[in-house]
Amino acid sequence: MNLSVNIAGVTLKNPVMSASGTFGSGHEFADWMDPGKLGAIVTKGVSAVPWEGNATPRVAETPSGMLNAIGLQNPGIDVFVNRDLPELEKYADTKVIVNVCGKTAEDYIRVVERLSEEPRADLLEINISCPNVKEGGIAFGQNADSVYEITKKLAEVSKKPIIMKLSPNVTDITEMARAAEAGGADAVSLINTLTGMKIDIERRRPLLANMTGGLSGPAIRPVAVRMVWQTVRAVKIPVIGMGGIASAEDALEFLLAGASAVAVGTANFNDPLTMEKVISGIEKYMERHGMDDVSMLRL
Amino acid sequence: MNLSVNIAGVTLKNPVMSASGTFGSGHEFADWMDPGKLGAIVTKGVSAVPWEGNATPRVAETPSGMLNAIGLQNPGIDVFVNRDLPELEKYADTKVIVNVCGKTAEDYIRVVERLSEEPRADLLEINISCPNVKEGGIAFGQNADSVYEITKKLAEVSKKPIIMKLSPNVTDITEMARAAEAGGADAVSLINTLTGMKIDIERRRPLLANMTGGLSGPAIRPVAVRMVWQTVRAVKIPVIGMGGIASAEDALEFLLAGASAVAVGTANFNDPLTMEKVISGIEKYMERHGMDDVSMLRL
Amino acid sequence: MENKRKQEKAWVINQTEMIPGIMDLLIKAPKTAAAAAPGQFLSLYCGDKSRLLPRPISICDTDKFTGAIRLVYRVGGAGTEEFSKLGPGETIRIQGPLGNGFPLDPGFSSVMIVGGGIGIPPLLYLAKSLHIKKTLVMGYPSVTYLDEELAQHGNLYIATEDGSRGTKGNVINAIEENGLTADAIMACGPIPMLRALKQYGEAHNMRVIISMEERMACGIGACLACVCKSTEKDAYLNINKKRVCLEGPVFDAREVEL
Amino acid sequence: MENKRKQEKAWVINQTEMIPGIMDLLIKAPKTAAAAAPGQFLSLYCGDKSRLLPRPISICDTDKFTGAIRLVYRVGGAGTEEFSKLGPGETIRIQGPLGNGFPLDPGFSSVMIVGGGIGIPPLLYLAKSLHIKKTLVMGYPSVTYLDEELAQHGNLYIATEDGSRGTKGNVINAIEENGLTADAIMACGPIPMLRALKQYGEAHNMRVIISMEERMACGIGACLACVCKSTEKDAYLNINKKRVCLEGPVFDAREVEL
Ligand SMILES: Cc1cc2nc3c(=O)[nH]c(=O)nc-3n(C[C@H](O)[C@H](O)[C@H](O)COP(=O)(O)OP(=O)(O)OC[C@H]3O[C@@H](n4cnc5c(N)ncnc54)[C@H](O)[C@@H]3O)c2cc1C
Ligand SMILES: Cc1cc2nc3c(=O)[nH]c(=O)nc-3n(C[C@H](O)[C@H](O)[C@H](O)COP(=O)(O)OP(=O)(O)OC[C@H]3O[C@@H](n4cnc5c(N)ncnc54)[C@H](O)[C@@H]3O)c2cc1C
Ligand SMILES: Cc1cc2nc3c(=O)[nH]c(=O)nc-3n(C[C@H](O)[C@H](O)[C@H](O)COP(=O)(O)O)c2cc1C
Ligand SMILES: Cc1cc2nc3c(=O)[nH]c(=O)nc-3n(C[C@H](O)[C@H](O)[C@H](O)COP(=O)(O)O)c2cc1C
Ligand code: FES
Ligand code: FES
Repeated sequence: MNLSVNIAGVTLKNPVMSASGTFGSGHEFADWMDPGKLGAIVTKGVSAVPWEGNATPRVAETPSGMLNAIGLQNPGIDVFVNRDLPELEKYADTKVIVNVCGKTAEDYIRVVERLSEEPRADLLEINISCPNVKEGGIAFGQNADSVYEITKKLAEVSKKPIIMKLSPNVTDITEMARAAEAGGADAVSLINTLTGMKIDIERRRPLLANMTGGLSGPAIRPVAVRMVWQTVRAVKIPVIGMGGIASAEDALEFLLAGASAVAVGTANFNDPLTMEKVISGIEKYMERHGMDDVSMLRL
Repeated sequence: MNLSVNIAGVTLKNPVMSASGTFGSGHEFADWMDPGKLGAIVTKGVSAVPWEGNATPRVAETPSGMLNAIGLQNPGIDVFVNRDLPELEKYADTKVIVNVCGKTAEDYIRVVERLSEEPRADLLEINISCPNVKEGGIAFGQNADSVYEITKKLAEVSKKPIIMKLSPNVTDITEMARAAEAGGADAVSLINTLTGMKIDIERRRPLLANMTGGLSGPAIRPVAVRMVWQTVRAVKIPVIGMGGIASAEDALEFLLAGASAVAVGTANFNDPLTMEKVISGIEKYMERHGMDDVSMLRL
Repeated sequence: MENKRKQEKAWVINQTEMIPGIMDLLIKAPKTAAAAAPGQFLSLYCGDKSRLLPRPISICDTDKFTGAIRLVYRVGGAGTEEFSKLGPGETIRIQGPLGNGFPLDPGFSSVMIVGGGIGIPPLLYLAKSLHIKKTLVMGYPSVTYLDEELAQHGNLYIATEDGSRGTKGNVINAIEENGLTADAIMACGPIPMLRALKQYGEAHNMRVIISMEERMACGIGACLACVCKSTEKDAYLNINKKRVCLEGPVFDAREVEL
Repeated sequence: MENKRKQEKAWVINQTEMIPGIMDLLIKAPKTAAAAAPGQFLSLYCGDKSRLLPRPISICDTDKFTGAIRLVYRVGGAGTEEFSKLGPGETIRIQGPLGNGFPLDPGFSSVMIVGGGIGIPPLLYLAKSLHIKKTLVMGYPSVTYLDEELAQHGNLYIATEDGSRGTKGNVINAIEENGLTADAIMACGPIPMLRALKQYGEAHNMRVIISMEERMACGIGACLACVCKSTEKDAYLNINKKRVCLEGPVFDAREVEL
């Protein structure tokens, strides 16, 4: 049975990857599951310089979901390249997708240029959709022109294929996806989190220090499946689907919708074995439906 | 203790109402709860002529939520005015908000003009945010200019205060709210459903006959609270909040965020007594916090 | 307001697996039991908060004296899976009885009660309650269930798809093979079976009364999720649709399009 | 990969309400128990699918021989409410032990173990495991709990806010009233208490080791939800923050900003 998929010339042995920001720099989960089983490890967003992130509380639970406002805390590209990336050498069979964040186009460019020289970075995922930082982030991702502009700049400097990570907080996701494609993106990934808020009614203030946060988890899956379905039908580049995947059945919704690969985020917090179960569950489903190639899933 | 609120000159004895489309024309639930306890009954969307709605399946369950694609089936304004509206006479103490839908501006105008003559219609809620009909509906609600245009036209002909019901499927909800306000809306209500999709992986096709549907229920509450919070701070007209309210605690999140009133939809399907519990729970909370007027809730 | 109906917190008296994947659940819910009639259904609510919608399950039997209701259901998805774990003394939230059941004074004197698959359970209650001449025809994929109890209320004919018991084939095959006749048919089962029975009834000039299924959200007529197509404009809805939960689930087959 | 750690399905041995709102839960989880140390915590997962995030609960005691773990927790929100309903024989999904506990060979010879409110439970396990001179100081709003057991492991001083037992006031009042001294303080409780103890330690030249709390999502260092401010740049995170779940929950008070 062939589970392997090709994203922009890079072959993943299976279509399952971690969602950025939920899997640290790849090794934190290693005691609890085998990162080497994944098609790709997607690392936490990394920026040109270390970022402090937001004040706490940074997370809140919501019905079948959660809000986070981590604010892209990260040790900066130097530490990431010198320490975290080499750590991933041991999963030789698993591709590495580095998630990149920035406040300005120059920030992104710096990080992309730096990662272009790193053999262990197979693909770059550009986060233009984080709702939790004041500058940059989502600001780039909510307007087709700026999606196009930033994509174009990065595509020009990047020696690695780039995946533009799209925000669901838009009127028309296909417009953003087309802008990314036109700008030269090799793939798009979606969805990042939906902007949400929870109010602590006893303390009479927003529960998150940052006031708003990003909603993730099974709660948002129907929105994610819809956007992936639409995007697959709007662009020719591969679409990586995510948002609320907690089981093989959930992942299959995205693959049937036409996603080339899927990422699992919030569900890892509930059960670190989720991604392993997703991989084996996809296999079993394909077996049961007499499919010998994962590409046959697509409707 | 004063629970009454004023929406565009109309006084509701308490801030709790049914969400349109989840409460029929007001009397279907009467065996199971007392509609007369509500601040307002909001009726199912009604159009100029009878609408067939979509094919079935029209609903699907999702984690802490549901998708619906009813497609605004309704018996048309004639039957509504002659049969359903008089039925509501018996809840003399409870205001009636009639939800209006249409495919063209003329459709809306016809219904609004007709309802303008009906004493039992206290307020009109204009649904420009239904994701489940091909024409009209959400098409009016996802662009600030068309929100402004349709609002203006309806405000001109309506003798009743109008509430524009906004779609969450937009990049910036405040832009839509401001457009409604500029167009002459007396209030805005939000959120309608988020467009979503579920795929039946065994039958290998979208579960809903309509393919996509509207996501409602607790799953979307964080998005709704966030949008209400933002909208309250962007416009001067009252904001009616809804989306995933299933308890007094949930309703309080919206009231603290600044909503003038709240509506309960999907939760009625799980427990018809939800709205009664919400009303008494708000009272208890106010008591516990030493508040004697519901307006004190707002942060 | 007086006389309001309420969801009931029902107590599980007992639950067993009848045949693989089909559960036999006995609950105590006196108010609901008192009002129940054959063909009506209950909304069952999940304990798990991630599952909001009710599961409509037909009433398989009631004991008005003890206030017990029997439900027989297939474990398919997450909700029925949850229910299948309930043991004696545990509780389940229910709402009902809902919908319109079968006519018990139907104005004809003999009836064929026809069931297929998981449509069979409500027919036990019907067979028990209908005091005219009854012939029972039940179709199963293979393993039979409820058949012994059904046989106590009339001559029972069985069809199995794999031929392991009774007529090999479907209920129509069984009716024809055994040359069964009656004034009318009352049926519950999959749409293809209902469609075949409707045609059979038209061909043989028999009245056909069927119980329908559709996905529901409110179960009480308020949301318009559960409509089926009707041949005539519905008096209430003012279009050619009927609500399975309120006008149904039992319809005269002539009323609805299958 | 070998030697992977796994979530464990723990069996409830027993559960009682110690004092109103505070539960005493005994579970059997041999693998987790075997690895546990005082100050570490478990992630407890809800059965209800609408609640995804783990509830971090400190290990109050373990019996390595029987594989039992004792957890004492306050019923606050929906998750702990769910746990409080668990009876003998039922199961709960857990992950742990997590984080770094208290130093058991701390390099000083006397310690004041100070707890406040719901911070007290882990200190029982600590008091049991720490074999140096111990003085115990526990602060409660009013009703005491675990005090009899704690008293078996050292002199116990109690403070209650309402003065119903011991010193009226907080733990600092109790320390001062009783003129207690030690080389160091180990503490768990609300931030204001920890802050006061940190100052007290600085003033009296005592080392202060504290256990922190923060909202978590992964519990294993991957999501960066649970950070606290650190006085120095953390070697791993490369900023002035530390993860409560991984570098903590136990910190030298000098390391963190309170
Ligand atoms: C009037 C009526 C009477 C019924 N009586 C019985 C009965 O006596 N015994 C029995 O085994 N089954 C009966 N069914 C079918 C039963 O309702 C479904 O099998 C059940 O709801 C599936 O729930 P789940 O949690 O297992 O599946 P899930 O897939 O988890 O359900 C998800 C959602 O879809 C709905 N759904 C899924 N399948 C169906 C279906 N076939 N019909 C309606 N809704 C569905 C569920 O109610 C729920 O809202 C009846 C259906 C109707 C409409
Ligand atoms: C390291 C550590 C050890 C702890 N040990 C204990 C203990 O031994 N006994 C005890 O009673 N409590 C302890 N707590 C607090 C305990 O985690 C919370 O009371 C509990 O998570 C609340 O869950 P809930 O379902 O009742 O509340 P909900 O409000 O439903 O919880 C919603 C979410 O917020 C989180 N949350 C809510 N309150 C807290 C809190 N105070 N700290 C961290 N997360 C919170 C929950 O984990 C959950 O993810 C500890 C916390 C930490 C961080
Ligand atoms: C705690 C947390 C941190 C996240 N950090 C990032 C990030 O650094 N970069 C990014 O592109 N997305 C980030 N995301 C978004 C996820 O990668 C993913 O798009 C989203 O959570 C939806 O998937 P899920 O529902 O499976 O979690 C984060 C999500 C969570 C919950
Ligand atoms: C079955 C169903 C039908 C609905 N029909 C309408 C409608 O006719 N008009 C309208 O404005 N909104 C309609 N809505 C949207 C609700 O009024 C409400 O905005 C939304 O469901 C969010 O609230 P909730 O999460 O409490 O359900 C409908 C929602 C549901 C679930
Ligand atoms: S289920 Fe709501 S109308 Fe039938
Ligand atoms: S909870 Fe995720 S890093 Fe601590």
